[in-house]
Amino acid sequence: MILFDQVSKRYPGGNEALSNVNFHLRQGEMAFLTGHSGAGKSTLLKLIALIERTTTGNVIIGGKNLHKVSRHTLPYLRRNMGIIFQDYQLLYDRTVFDNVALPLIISGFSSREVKKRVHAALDKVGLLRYEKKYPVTLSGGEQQRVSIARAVVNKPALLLADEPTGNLDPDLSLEIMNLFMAFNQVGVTVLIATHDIPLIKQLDKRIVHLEHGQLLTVEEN
Amino acid sequence: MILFDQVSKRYPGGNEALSNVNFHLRQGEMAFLTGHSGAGKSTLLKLIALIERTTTGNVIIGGKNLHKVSRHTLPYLRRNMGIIFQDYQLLYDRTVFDNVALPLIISGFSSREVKKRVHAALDKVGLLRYEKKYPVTLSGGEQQRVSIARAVVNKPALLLADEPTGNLDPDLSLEIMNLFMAFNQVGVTVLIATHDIPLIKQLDKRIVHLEHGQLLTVEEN
Amino acid sequence: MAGQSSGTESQVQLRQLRPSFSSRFKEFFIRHLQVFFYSLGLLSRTPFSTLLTAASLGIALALPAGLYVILDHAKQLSGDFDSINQISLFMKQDVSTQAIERLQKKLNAWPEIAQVKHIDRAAALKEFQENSGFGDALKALKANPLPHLLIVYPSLTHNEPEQINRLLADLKKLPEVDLVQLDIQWLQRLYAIIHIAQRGIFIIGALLALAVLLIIGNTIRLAIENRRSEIVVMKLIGATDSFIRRPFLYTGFWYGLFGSLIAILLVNLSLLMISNPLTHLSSLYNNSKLFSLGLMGVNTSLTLLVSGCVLGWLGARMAVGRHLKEIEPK
Amino acid sequence: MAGQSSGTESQVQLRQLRPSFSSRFKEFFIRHLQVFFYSLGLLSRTPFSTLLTAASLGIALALPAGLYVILDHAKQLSGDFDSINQISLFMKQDVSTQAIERLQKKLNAWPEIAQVKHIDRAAALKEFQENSGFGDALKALKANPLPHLLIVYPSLTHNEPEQINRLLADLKKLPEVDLVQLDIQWLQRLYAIIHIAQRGIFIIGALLALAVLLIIGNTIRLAIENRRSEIVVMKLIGATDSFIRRPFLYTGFWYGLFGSLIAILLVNLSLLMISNPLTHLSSLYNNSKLFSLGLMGVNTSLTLLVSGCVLGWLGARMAVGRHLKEIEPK
Ligand SMILES: Nc1ncnc2c1ncn2[C@@H]1O[C@H](COP(=O)(O)OP(=O)(O)OP(=O)(O)O)[C@@H](O)[C@H]1O
Ligand SMILES: Nc1ncnc2c1ncn2[C@@H]1O[C@H](COP(=O)(O)OP(=O)(O)OP(=O)(O)O)[C@@H](O)[C@H]1O
Ligand SMILES: [Mg+2]
Ligand SMILES: [Mg+2]
Repeated sequence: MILFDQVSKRYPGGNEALSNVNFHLRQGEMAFLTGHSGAGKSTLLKLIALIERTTTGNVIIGGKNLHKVSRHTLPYLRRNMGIIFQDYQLLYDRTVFDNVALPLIISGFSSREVKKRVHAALDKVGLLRYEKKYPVTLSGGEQQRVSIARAVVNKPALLLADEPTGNLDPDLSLEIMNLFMAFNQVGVTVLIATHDIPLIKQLDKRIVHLEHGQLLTVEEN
Repeated sequence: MILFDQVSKRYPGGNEALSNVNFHLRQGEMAFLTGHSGAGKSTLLKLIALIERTTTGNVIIGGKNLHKVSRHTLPYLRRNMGIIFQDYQLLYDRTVFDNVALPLIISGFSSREVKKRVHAALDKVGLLRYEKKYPVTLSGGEQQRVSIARAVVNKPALLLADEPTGNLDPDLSLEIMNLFMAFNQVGVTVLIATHDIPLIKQLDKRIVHLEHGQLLTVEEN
Repeated sequence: MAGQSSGTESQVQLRQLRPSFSSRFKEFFIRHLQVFFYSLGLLSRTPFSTLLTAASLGIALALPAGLYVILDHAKQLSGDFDSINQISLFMKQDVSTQAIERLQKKLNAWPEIAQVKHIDRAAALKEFQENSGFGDALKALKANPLPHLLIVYPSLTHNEPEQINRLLADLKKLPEVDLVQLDIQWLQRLYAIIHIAQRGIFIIGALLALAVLLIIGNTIRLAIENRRSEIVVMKLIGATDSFIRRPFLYTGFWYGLFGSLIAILLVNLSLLMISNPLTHLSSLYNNSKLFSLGLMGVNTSLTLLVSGCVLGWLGARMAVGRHLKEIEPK
Repeated sequence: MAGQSSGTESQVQLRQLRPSFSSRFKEFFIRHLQVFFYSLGLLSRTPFSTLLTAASLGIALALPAGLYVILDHAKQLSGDFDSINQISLFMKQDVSTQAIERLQKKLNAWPEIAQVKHIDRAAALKEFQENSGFGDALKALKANPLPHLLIVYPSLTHNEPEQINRLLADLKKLPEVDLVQLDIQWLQRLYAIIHIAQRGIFIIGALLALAVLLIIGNTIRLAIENRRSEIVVMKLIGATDSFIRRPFLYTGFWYGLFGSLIAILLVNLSLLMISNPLTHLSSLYNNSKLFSLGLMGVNTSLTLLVSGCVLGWLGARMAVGRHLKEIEPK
């Protein structure tokens, strides 16, 4: 599903954020991405979501070389991905419901379908009672869960998460991880960047470790 | 230094975020604030920083009842506090140096003094080499550390931190906590909201636990 | 449709989430209607700033519209003004009254001439005595020294300076005519003034049209800048450019609409404010309707409304087009 | 100063971090200078949008400035125009040439009168014969039926309609005068037109002054909206309102400055564009300088620059004042 072939990424500033990364995540697989602050985890995820482009090497998603994706088809590709960002990326002038509904509205779902799915997604992250509130009136962890709900509402084929439990307490973190595992159970490919080593040690999944932009260990379970 | 006297906070939406909280943090003391997502940790810190006002009860900081602080004197009070926000609150159109220098410039320090202090603060969080970069070109954890540097650059009497290690790896988290402890050693009062229970268990400091807006246990060490 | 497949299948494939044509068609109008009212709702949430923007547009639109109203009226008016042009034909002393009446008929048939008036010698002396200011002095005259006079009014389609000059030449060739006179200077001055006014109005009009585009473009640009993070988020979750663009275009439309409504209000208020002195001026020309402008006509108002909306939409289109590509998630 | 205490003391107390007066004074100019150039730097980072905003301001400023230039010139011109007002005094037939010359001297001393011209009976007949169009006809006259004529030019300080009327009454009382004549209608028409023009210019000027304030206020408002998060951060770390306000005020100032520079450019270009037809018009009045406007004077340009900057600063002040209180950290 995700194939990194000798990928390097150098930012205009001069940093080599990723150097010669080779890595394959099969369809339906789930993996954790770890590494120190600034190791290149977010950069790796951004390459998959086409927020950044590689400097050298190829990224191939579902058989599609991302070099060949044009500006015009990019939106349709992104609709296949549920992305949870390190900084949430919510719209602060829309309600929680509207935020979560956005990916469905963009894809042209009917209002009835939108309502049903948004409620289901909010229920999964435990925020159904907040659907009419605005993001600013939520706590940090609650906002993080809204962004999780938005990422999964569309039932994407690929789920990318950058530090999805950074602002959650240990109990809730486990709950959210279980949610991701449940998605993985029904065939969704999942890749999660995280610092929460104790938590993922329990979960018996593959761990990809980055250090200064280089893929050091690929622990297979 | 910080005295909460029967403090309740109800947001316009109707939520009682804090109910009848009584709590005293002596000058030079250091404490951790824990609790589930939405427990009211950020709310408590916001009351101290006068970002929100209490619904009932009094908050007294350094002998000053915050009810009596006018719009006009508020800025001067805030200059005594170093605040680290859950969402960093950096200025994205200024360099790292300029971001960290801001509290000093506001207080009218001379350029030479500003430069000296900013370099010292950036050095403490390990980001000296990034001083000329813009925050968007930093990783999540690096941005978090910039906000920490900004909070301590002014050598404030009171340090408030909301989830300061949410995006940091375990090693770096410990390092930052040690930095806070070093500040505490020289007399700075420190209050930190965090989810990282394993980390703070090691640190042998007072832990304040919130549950649904109520102060449940105050573990003294 | 794609995307509605149930979550129970064991393998989820990458899908081309491009909706089918029929469903797109079905949802098309609903979506547009939603955005139509959504953008109105956004504006109404900040009524003060919406009003500010619409007012600046209104002023910018009001000025060319007001100028147009006045210019339009001036065109009709020029007909009345041109009747000031009259050519006096002084007959030779020995031409008989019958010959003059024949000549009058003949001239009346010329296409260049609207009307010919005959002033009898005796009547002319009387008029001259009354109007020249030499009244008493001329009463002393024994014989009538005045010739017969034909006053020729050129037709409205032939009152350009060169046409008048040609007519004058033709009239001079008539055997019965002793002298042809026209206050050509007055005509030249009038045309020079009209020329200046036209150029001035052209300059002001061009400047103001530019101002409207600038103001709308600028407003939309700042609105986009303001919603930069929203655009980034939209792009991140897979919105197409046209989807993102739509609310901005409707916002431009609404600004244009409100702006032109304010412009109509301003123009009519201004017209009311100058109607009093205009009536006074008209009465000095013994024609109370001569300069009266009235209010803006329905057609002009509609034109203004439509062009306001189109300009708003265009300004938004330009601003969005320029900026949408620049704003990319990082 | 406070805040510079070393970190080695064992107890850190809450401080009143209000800097001392002397250090504030010392830093005051440096800070202002820094913000002055900082705000310019901010604008120069987005040259295109800065230009757009400055251009809309420029247009809005150019129109009243251009009107002012024309109006100012028209005031000087009205002197020339008023010389069109001339009063003809027809003497009684039996008044001697000496008596008329005495009268001429007497009238010349009146403050209401600028100049008195004597037209001799014989010269008058000749002029009449040449200009009246009745030339040949009048050659038949045996005796000169015309009286002596004095032409009175009212002084520029006495050419209001009521003053002219009073002068006419006085002139009629003179024993030597047979008849007094003035084309009072022309005067009335002129004043009616001037009245309308004044009202029109007042309306346009008021609208445009409003437009300038609206555009600047709006631009600054959107700029503030755009930098909402910056303001929040500033407030969070203890910046005073005046500190936060300063860069916005300087931004307003820069916009005003650039806007008025563009306005000066536009006005001068427009003046050049209408200078040709104006010269043509002037030549029709046998006075090539009569209507020539030239370029904008140094004084007018400076006034425009200063008022642009002040308006920019004011618009920013209003917008910031309104919005700074609303934007609070949450
Ligand atoms: N847009 C950019 N321009 C220049 N350098 C960048 C940019 N984005 C990231 N970097 C640099 O690339 C390196 C890797 O960044 P990345 O965000 O991938 O780290 P990360 O592993 O996600 O760290 P964290 O855990 O702190 O989020 C960092 O050193 C960062 O400073
Ligand atoms: N501005 C607001 N308006 C209304 N409700 C609010 C507002 N801010 C917070 N709340 C509510 O108050 C409760 C406490 O919020 P708070 O941010 O203090 O939680 P927290 O302990 O910091 O949680 P987290 O660990 O997720 O950051 C939450 O239920 C939240 O929804
Ligand atoms: Mg990251
Ligand atoms: Mg919080």
